[in-house]
Amino acid sequence: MKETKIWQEMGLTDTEYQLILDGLGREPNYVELGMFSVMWSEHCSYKHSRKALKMFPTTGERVLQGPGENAGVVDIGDELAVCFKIESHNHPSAIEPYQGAATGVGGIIRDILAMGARPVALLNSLRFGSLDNPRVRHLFSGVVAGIGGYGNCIGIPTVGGELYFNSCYEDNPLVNAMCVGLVNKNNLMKGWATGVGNLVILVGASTGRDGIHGVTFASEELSEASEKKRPSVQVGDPFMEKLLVEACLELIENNYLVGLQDLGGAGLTCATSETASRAGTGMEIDLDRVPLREKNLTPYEIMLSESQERMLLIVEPSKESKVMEVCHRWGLKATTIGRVTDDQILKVYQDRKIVAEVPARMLAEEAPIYSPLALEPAYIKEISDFNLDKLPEIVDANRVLLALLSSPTIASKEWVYGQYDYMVRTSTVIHPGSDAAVIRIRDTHKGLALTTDCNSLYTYLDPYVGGMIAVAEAARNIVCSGARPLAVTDCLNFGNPEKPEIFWQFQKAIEGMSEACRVLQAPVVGGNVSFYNERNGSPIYPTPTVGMVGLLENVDKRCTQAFKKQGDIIVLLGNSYNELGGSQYLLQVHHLVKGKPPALSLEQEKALQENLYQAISQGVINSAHDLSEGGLAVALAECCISGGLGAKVVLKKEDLRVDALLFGESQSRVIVSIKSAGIPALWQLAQKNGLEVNAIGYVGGESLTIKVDDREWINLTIKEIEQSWKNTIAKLMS
Amino acid sequence: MKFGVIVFPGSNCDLDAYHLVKDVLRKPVEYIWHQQNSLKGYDCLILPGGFSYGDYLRCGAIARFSPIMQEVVEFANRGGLVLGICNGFQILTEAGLLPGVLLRNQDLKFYCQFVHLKVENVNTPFTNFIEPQKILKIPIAHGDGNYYIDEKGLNSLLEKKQVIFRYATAEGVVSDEANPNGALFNIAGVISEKGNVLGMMPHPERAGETLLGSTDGLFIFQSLLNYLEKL
Amino acid sequence: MLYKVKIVVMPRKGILDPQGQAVAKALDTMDYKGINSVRIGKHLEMELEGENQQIVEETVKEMCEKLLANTVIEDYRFTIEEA
Amino acid sequence: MLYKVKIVVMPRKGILDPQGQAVAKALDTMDYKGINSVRIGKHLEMELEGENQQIVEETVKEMCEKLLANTVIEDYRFTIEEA
Ligand SMILES: Nc1ncnc2c1ncn2[C@@H]1O[C@H](COP(=O)(O)OP(=O)(O)O)[C@@H](O)[C@H]1O
Ligand SMILES: [Mg+2]
Repeated sequence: MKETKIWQEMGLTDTEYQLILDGLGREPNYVELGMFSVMWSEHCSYKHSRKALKMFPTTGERVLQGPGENAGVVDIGDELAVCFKIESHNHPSAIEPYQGAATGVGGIIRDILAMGARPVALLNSLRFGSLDNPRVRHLFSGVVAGIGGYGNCIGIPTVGGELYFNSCYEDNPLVNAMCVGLVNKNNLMKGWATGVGNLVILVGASTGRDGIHGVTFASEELSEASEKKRPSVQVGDPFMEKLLVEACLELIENNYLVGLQDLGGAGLTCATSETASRAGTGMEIDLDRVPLREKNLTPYEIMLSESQERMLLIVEPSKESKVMEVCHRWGLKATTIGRVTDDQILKVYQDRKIVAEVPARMLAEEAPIYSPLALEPAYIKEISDFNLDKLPEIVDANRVLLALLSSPTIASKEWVYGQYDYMVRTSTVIHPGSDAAVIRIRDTHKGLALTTDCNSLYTYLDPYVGGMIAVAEAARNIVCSGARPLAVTDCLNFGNPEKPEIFWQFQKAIEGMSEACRVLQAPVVGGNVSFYNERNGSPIYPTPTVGMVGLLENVDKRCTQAFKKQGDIIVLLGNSYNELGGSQYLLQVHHLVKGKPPALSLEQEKALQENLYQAISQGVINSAHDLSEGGLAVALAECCISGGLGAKVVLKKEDLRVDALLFGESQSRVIVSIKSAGIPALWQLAQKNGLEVNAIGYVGGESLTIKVDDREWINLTIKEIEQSWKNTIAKLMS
Repeated sequence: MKFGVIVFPGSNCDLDAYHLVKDVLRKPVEYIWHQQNSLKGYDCLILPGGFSYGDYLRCGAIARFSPIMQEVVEFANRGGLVLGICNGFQILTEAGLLPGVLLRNQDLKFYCQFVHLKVENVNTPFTNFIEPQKILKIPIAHGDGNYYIDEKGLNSLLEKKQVIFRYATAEGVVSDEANPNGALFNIAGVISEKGNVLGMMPHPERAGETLLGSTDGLFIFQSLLNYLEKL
Repeated sequence: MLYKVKIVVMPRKGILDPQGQAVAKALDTMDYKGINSVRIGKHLEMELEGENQQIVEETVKEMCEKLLANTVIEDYRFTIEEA
Repeated sequence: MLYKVKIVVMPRKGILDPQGQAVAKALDTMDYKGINSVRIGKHLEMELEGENQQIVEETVKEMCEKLLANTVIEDYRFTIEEA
C-alpha cells in the first residue's frame, strides 16, 4: 500500500510503473524511479502530444535541423544559419513571477547555445487576466521585470513579443519565451554523446536543491494541493549565464567539443540520458565529482535538480585541459564527471557504488505514447450560434475606437518593452512597436524579421481556423516588415490533455497550423508543449503561440507600420467581410464571446503576402501594417500614431455593416501607404496576384477621419487617439 | 590613434563600442581583458556598458577591483582619455575617477528609450565637435542611472563646468518630464576636473548609424578624434 | 506610541543567492581568505505609529508577508522597540 | 576561530533612497498608516575564519570601506560573534 504511493506521488501511473518493471526486469530503486518519473513526465516525454505533433510539416529546402534537437536551425546563406525556439515557463511564473520568467529566459537561451549558436535576440508572448485584479498586476509586473532582468543583464536584446489580457488567464498566466541565435554552419553543435571514452564535463553553476521535480509540477494542473508540492524555486543568475555563453562559444570556435547539451527540465538526468540515447551510447557519471552548493545532497536530489546555468560538454580526453583552461579564464567551474561508454546504459555512481543503472534510451525515448480521446466540446455549438443581424448597429464610432485603443490588449505595450533593453548589440533596426522586429546580420546585407502571434479568442471559438490564423498572422507580420517567412517554432499552451475536449482543441489547432505552414511554406522546426494550464479544473483558452522568423535579403528594404509622408495614398489590400465573431469589438463593446472567427482562405493569404513582399522589395511601399485586433480603424490609428501623421479615409459600405467595416477582423488584409507614382506598379502586381486593392484615402493633417460613403464616422485628432492608446497600461500599473 | 575597449566579466556593450570604432569610425581598436595589466599604446579607453559582475552589490562596485582598473586609474592620472558609458560610468564613480554616484532609477524600473541631451560644455575633448546649441538624440538603457552628488559637490561641478550632458526635451528644455531616472539637476554625464575622463549614462555607441535611428553619438566620437589629431 | 522597526529579509536557505556568491568571489580575489557562505538580503528600518507592541508586531508581520518579503524565496525576521 | 559576521549597510541620512520611498508609498496605498521614514539597505551575513575578534573586526571594517559599502552615500555597522 505504502509502496504503491511512491510512483504515484512522483506522477507515474500504475501502468507506467509496470512498463518500468518490464523494461528493467526488476524493481527500480528510489533514484531510478525518480529519474523515470521526470523523464516520463509530460514535459519531457511528450507522451500525450507526440502523435499529434507528427502532423506538422517539418522539412524544407533551408531546414538544417527540424524538431528533435535543442532547437531548430534554418540555412540563411552566407555560410550562416539561424537557430530558434520558444518555450513556456507558465507554472513557475505563476508561483514566483520574477524568477519564473527570468529562468524561462535563461532556459531558452541555453537551448540556442546548445546548438552552437550565438543568441542574438529574445521575444516573449505573455497572457494575463484582468489588470483590475491586484494579484494579476503583481504577476504581470514581476514577469516583465524578470524577463528584463535576465535579458538586460546577459546583453541579448528583447526585441518583440505580444501581450494579451483575458480572464481565462486569471490564475494561469502564460509566459512563453523565444530565443533566436546565429551560427556559422560549420560550428553547428548537437546534443550527442558520441565517441566511447570521451569525457563528460559539467560546467557552470553548482548544483543545489532547486526545482526538484519541476517538470512533474509542470505536468499537473495548478491547485492548492499542487502549490504545496511545488519544488523549491529556481533563482536565475544571468551573470553566470553570460559567462557560460561566452565560454561555450569560445570552446566551439576552437573545435574543442564533440557534443553540447543544456541542463534544463529534469537536470542531469535528462542531459545525460538524452545525449547518450541520441548517440546510441551509454554513460557513466560520478556524483562525487558534481560541484554542490550545499552539503549532503542525495543522489536522487543531484540527478533531479534543476539548478540553472549549467551545460554538459562531451569532450575528447586530449582536449580536456584546453577546455578547462577556457572555462577557467571565464571564471567558470568545470568538472569532468564521467565518460561515454558503449553499453547504452546510464550508470550513476556515488561513493564508488552504483546508485542507478538504466538503459539511456529507455529513459529518453521509451516513455509510453498515448492516443488520448478527442471529443468536440459542447461549448463550440453554443457559442457558434450567433446572429449578427441581432447586434445593435453602432452609434458613436469615435467612442468605440477610443475604447478599443485604450483596452490593454490593443493599447501601447511600451510599458513592457521599455523595460527591456531592445537595442544592445546595436543590430535592432526595427524596434518593438511595429509588426515584426528586424535585426540586421552584421557583415552581410541581410536581416531577420521576428514575431510571435496567437489570437486565442479565435482558437477558442474554432481551434482549426484559429490555428491557421495564428500562423497566417505571424507570416503577415513578417512580410509587412519586408521579409519572407523562413520557419516556425511553436508553443502549444493547452489545458489537461487527458480531457477529451482539450485534446480535441489540441488536435484541431495543430491541423490548422499545419495546413497554414504548408501553404505559406513555413515549416515547423521546433517548439514546446505546455499542458495542464488549468486552475481548479478550468482551462485556459487553447493558445498555440507561433514564433516565426523571416529573412530580408537586403535590410535596407525593411518596412515599418508608421505613415511616412503627407500626401501618400493609403491602400487597403484584401477584402473585408461582415465578420465580427471573436473580434475585440464584440468582446470589449458587447461583452460577447460568440460566433466564428473570421474565415481564412490560405490561397488569398498567400496571394496577399506574395504581392506585399514584391511591392516592398520593389521599393514601392512606404509603410505596411497588417489588420488584426480592432480591425481597420484600429490599424489606421496605429499607423497614424507611429508616424505622427493624420489620415483622411473614405470607405464604401456596399453590403457591409458599419461596425464590421470599421472594427471587423477579416483576415488577409494589410494597409499600405504609397506615393502616388507607385500606384500603377502596385495595381499591376495586384492584378497579377489576383488580389483586391482599394485606395481608401491619403496621409495628412492632424486628425484621423473616416467616412463611410457620405457619412463621417470617425473624426479624432492624433493627439486624442494617442492619449487613449499610449498610457493605458502604465496607468493601470501605477 | 588606438582605442581600447575594456572587457569585464558581464560587460555586454563592449562589442557595440568596438564595432562603432572599427566599422564606423574605421580606427584601430582592441579589446582589453580585465585581467590584463598593461595599457601601453592606447590613446583612448572605453569602459563599456553592461552588467559587470552581474552588477551585484552595487553597479560597478566589484569591477573596480579588477586588475585592469589600477592601470586605468594611472592612465587617467597621466591625462589619458577615458570614456565610461553606462556601466562604465558607474565603474568610474566607484573607482573615484569621477565624482558622485548612480542610484537606482527613481521609480525602480529599467528604461530603454531615446532621450535628448543638452550639451553644457563644448570645450572638452569629448564635445569640441558639437555646436553649442545642438541637442543630441541618444538612447539610454539602465536601471541605475539616477545621478546623485551632495550640494557642495554639485556646486563645484557647476563651477568647474564639469556637468557635460543634461536630460532635456527635444527642444532643449531641461525639465522634470525630460528626466527619465530622477537624476539630480538632470545630469546625464560629467567630466573629471582635468577634463580627460567622461562618464555618461546614455549610449553614444548606439547612435552611430542611420539605420539605428540616430547618428548623434558620432559627435562625441568625432570630438575625440579631433582632439587626438590635434595633439 | 511610536515604534522603531527593523526588518531583515534574507534569501531562504537552499535558495541560490547569486549576489552573495559574487561578493564572496570578489572578496576572495581581493585576498580576503577564509570567508564562507556569504548571503545578502535586505535591511529595512521604519518608524511606525501603533497602540501597543503586540498590535505593531502583527502589523509588521502582515506587511512582511504581503509586501516586504517574497516568502516563496525569502525569510524575514524583525525587531520592534519604542522610539 | 570561526566568526559569524552580520553587516548592515544603509543609505546615509539625507541621501535619496528610491527603494525606501517606493516601499513607503506602497505601504500607504495598502492602507498601512502612520508609517515614517522607511529606509532600505542591505544585510550581509558571512562566516569568517580569523585569529581573534579584534583582527576579524579590523578585516571586516576594511572590507566594508573598500567594497561592501560606498561610503559616499552609505553607512555601515556590523556585529561579530563566534560561530
Ligand atoms: N511581451 C512583449 N514583449 C516585447 N514586445 C512586445 C510584447 N508585447 C508586445 N510587444 C511589441 O509591441 C508591438 C505591438 O504588439 P501587438 O499589439 O501585439 O502587435 P500586433 O497587433 O501586430 O500583433 C509589437 O512590436 C510587439 O513586438
Ligand atoms: Mg501584427
